[in-house]
Amino acid sequence: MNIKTRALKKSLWVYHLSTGSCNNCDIEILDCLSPRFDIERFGMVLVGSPKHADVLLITGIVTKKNLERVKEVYHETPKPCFVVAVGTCACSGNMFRSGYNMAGPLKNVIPVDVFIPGCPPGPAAIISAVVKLLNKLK
Amino acid sequence: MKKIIVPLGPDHPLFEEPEFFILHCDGENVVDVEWQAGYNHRGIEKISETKHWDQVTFLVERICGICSNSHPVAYANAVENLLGIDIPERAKYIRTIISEMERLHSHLLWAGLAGHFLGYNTVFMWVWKYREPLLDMMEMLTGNRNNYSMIKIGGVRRDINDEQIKALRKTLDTLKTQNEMLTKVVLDDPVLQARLVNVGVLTKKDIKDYGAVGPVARASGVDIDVRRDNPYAAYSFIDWKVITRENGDVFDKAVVRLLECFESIKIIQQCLDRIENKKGEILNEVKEIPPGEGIGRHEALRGEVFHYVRSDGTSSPIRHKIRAPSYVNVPTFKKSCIGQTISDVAIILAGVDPCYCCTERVSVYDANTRKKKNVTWTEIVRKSQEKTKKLKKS
Amino acid sequence: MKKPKIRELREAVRSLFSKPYTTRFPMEEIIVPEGFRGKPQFYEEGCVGCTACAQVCPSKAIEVEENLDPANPTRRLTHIPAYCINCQECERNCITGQGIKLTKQFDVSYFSENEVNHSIEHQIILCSHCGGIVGAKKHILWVMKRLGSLSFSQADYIEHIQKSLDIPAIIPVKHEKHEKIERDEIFNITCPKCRRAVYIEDEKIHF
Amino acid sequence: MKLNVLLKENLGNMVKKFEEPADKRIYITIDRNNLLKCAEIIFKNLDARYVIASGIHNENNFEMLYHFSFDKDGVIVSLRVYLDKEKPEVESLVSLIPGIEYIERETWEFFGIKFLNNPNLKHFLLPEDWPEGDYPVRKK
Repeated sequence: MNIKTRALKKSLWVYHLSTGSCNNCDIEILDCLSPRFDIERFGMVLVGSPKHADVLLITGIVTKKNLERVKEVYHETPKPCFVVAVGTCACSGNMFRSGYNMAGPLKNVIPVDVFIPGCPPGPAAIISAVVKLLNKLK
Repeated sequence: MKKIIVPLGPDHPLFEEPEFFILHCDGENVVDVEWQAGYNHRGIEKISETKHWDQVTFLVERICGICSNSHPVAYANAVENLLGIDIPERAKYIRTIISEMERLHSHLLWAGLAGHFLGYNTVFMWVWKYREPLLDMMEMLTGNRNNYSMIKIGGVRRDINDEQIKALRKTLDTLKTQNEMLTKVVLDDPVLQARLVNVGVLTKKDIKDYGAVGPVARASGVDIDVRRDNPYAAYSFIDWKVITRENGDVFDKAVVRLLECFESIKIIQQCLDRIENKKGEILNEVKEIPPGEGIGRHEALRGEVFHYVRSDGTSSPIRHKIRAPSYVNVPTFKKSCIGQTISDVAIILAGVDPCYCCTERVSVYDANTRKKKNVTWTEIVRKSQEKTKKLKKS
Repeated sequence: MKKPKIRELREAVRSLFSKPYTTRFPMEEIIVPEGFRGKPQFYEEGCVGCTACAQVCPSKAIEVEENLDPANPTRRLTHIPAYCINCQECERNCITGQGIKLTKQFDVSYFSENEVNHSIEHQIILCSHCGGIVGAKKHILWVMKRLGSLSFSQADYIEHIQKSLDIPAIIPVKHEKHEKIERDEIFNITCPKCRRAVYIEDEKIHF
Repeated sequence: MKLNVLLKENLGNMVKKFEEPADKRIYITIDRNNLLKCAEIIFKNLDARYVIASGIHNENNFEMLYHFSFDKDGVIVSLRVYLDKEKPEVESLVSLIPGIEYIERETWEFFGIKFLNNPNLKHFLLPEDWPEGDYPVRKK
């Protein structure tokens, strides 16, 4: 592990992007910030710009209108960064993968580090996946 | 006149269609709004034509995460309307219970986010704390915190047992006292009044022109509610009332939503009384679906959900039209945003209750110099929060 | 201005003296309730390989692969969590009720797709005439058991019944292949299509 | 007066077919030239609420359904219009109901049904560069 990654994993700043989801995963991500799960106790903060982010949490199938924006957001994020696909839609396209407006799934568009399937994955699943990712880097 | 164009979005997920608002501004004031959508467009109406009738319930459940019971109920209503069948009584009560619990959690979620947008993070934290036991209840009743997969054509998929009823009653009692406190805090806070009263007013005519539904319409004094007008599930057996307000501003929308929570609690408690210590069928099995057409409606959290299905006797619908309530509620921005300041746009937007997520990218374009400056959605929220701070000081 | 502040203060003080609301999750386990819809799992004892689960799955999360090699024909059912929406339809429609069940596992996160896919393999029986699939062996035996005495009317089952009753085969089952379908083919294991052809062919000869 | 009688009286001989397949559901087939007139009677005179419009691609023709809701009676009234298969065109209702603009744009891009006199007929849900003549919800 190089020094950049070591510094990165101290306190992760998270940017959340929805690329055509049903909003459930987004609400569950927001729920991680609420008093019950409170991910701020690990030093994680949800930030408003990809330029400040270490982790991209991406939800939803990638629709054709969103394709360019996903690439743009990934390009703007300082490297190294982690990309987390949250929810079945982001992992594979769910039931919408036969639809005419799908350009994804996410792994075909940008490199993804960890997949969290589930429809939607609960806050507990999201947190334990991030913990798994951090343990893997050790 | 120097006009500034502020694109709001496009990452702004509504149910089917997250929107991209282009605000034409004169200084701080909004003079025109344009709406572009399709960033979340997944082609569900077309995919529905390739799925089995029974599988479509799972598909429509994923139109919107928060309305994940409303769409299946409306769809099941539509197919049952086509078939002309009735569902067992116990199934009706279970459908009502799940629908109302969904309404409770969604209205609380809305109150929290509205608080966050106004810079009242205490409200956000409180409400989301109160909402959590409800989600736990949902997990216990249906097996998941969201996306309940309870509705089946002709009934429901899971039964509720007496132990669960007991736990649910306890949760509702606590929630009621908490909600009472919250309603009082919101209603007589002078700063909130200053921020919300007479902001984003919608008149009765605007409501009619755009066909707006749900709490948005009811806050403007338009007394419509599908649960009462065209009763389905168990709503006709139960005693409850429709909440309306007259002014049509954001404050009234908040009041309608908060008071509806009490009605929901009342409805669930009555339903629980009727099904406790009783047993019964929960499913009226449907074997085949004949050719024909059907319309189903459901009063979702944000208004009327409308489903139209047409069958030709095969195993999947040949046309399935879905109208989510935001499809008609969102265009009312054209009326409510014009003449307001940019810092109020965030809360007017929130007032209609589209499903918004917390982080959004907004770029500010200066129409004259064409110079692009990227700011974030958080900045608009921060602007809104600063205004509240100023008001607090004065 | 003062009144609401006092009320809010009371709530704040109450929170101050109650124990923290935040869970201690990853340090402490979360207990999910009974009936939680987690990741589905195949069970060797219950699954007969009928593929009902794959057919009802709304998001096609169960993949069916068939290997038609005559030496060892197999069918593999693979559950792919990346597609799964935990709707419980597979469990509800399982013909034995024991073949696939939802577990309470909520964390299914993975780094590469193959590490979480979970599969089960079944031996399948091929038609002795055309080589097409008749069904999974366990499935045919399960149907036979369900049919009870009625199953004697089906030639496919005769051999198995004889075996289960421990009697030596009275009718020797032939496994040689004819060019054209013939009457004695009914004693072989044939797929429904060939079986139908046998009977129709048979009628043609006699009438 | 009962709603179905009221509707028949007001629409007069513009009604081609009047169906009530289920309780509280009314489907009225009209000629497409009479659409604006009928919609005006229902929306303005009888004070119905606009719900939505939906396009359907049939084997031999296109079909537009305009759904209106009479909330006091809890009845949904759907105006049915059949359109030509080769050149589907229908009068736009934007002048009457401002909120209908978006569904008309959507139907145009999904089915290729042209709405005459809709000032803003451009892509709404699909990307701007969607190939022309490719209408995704049409039956293949």
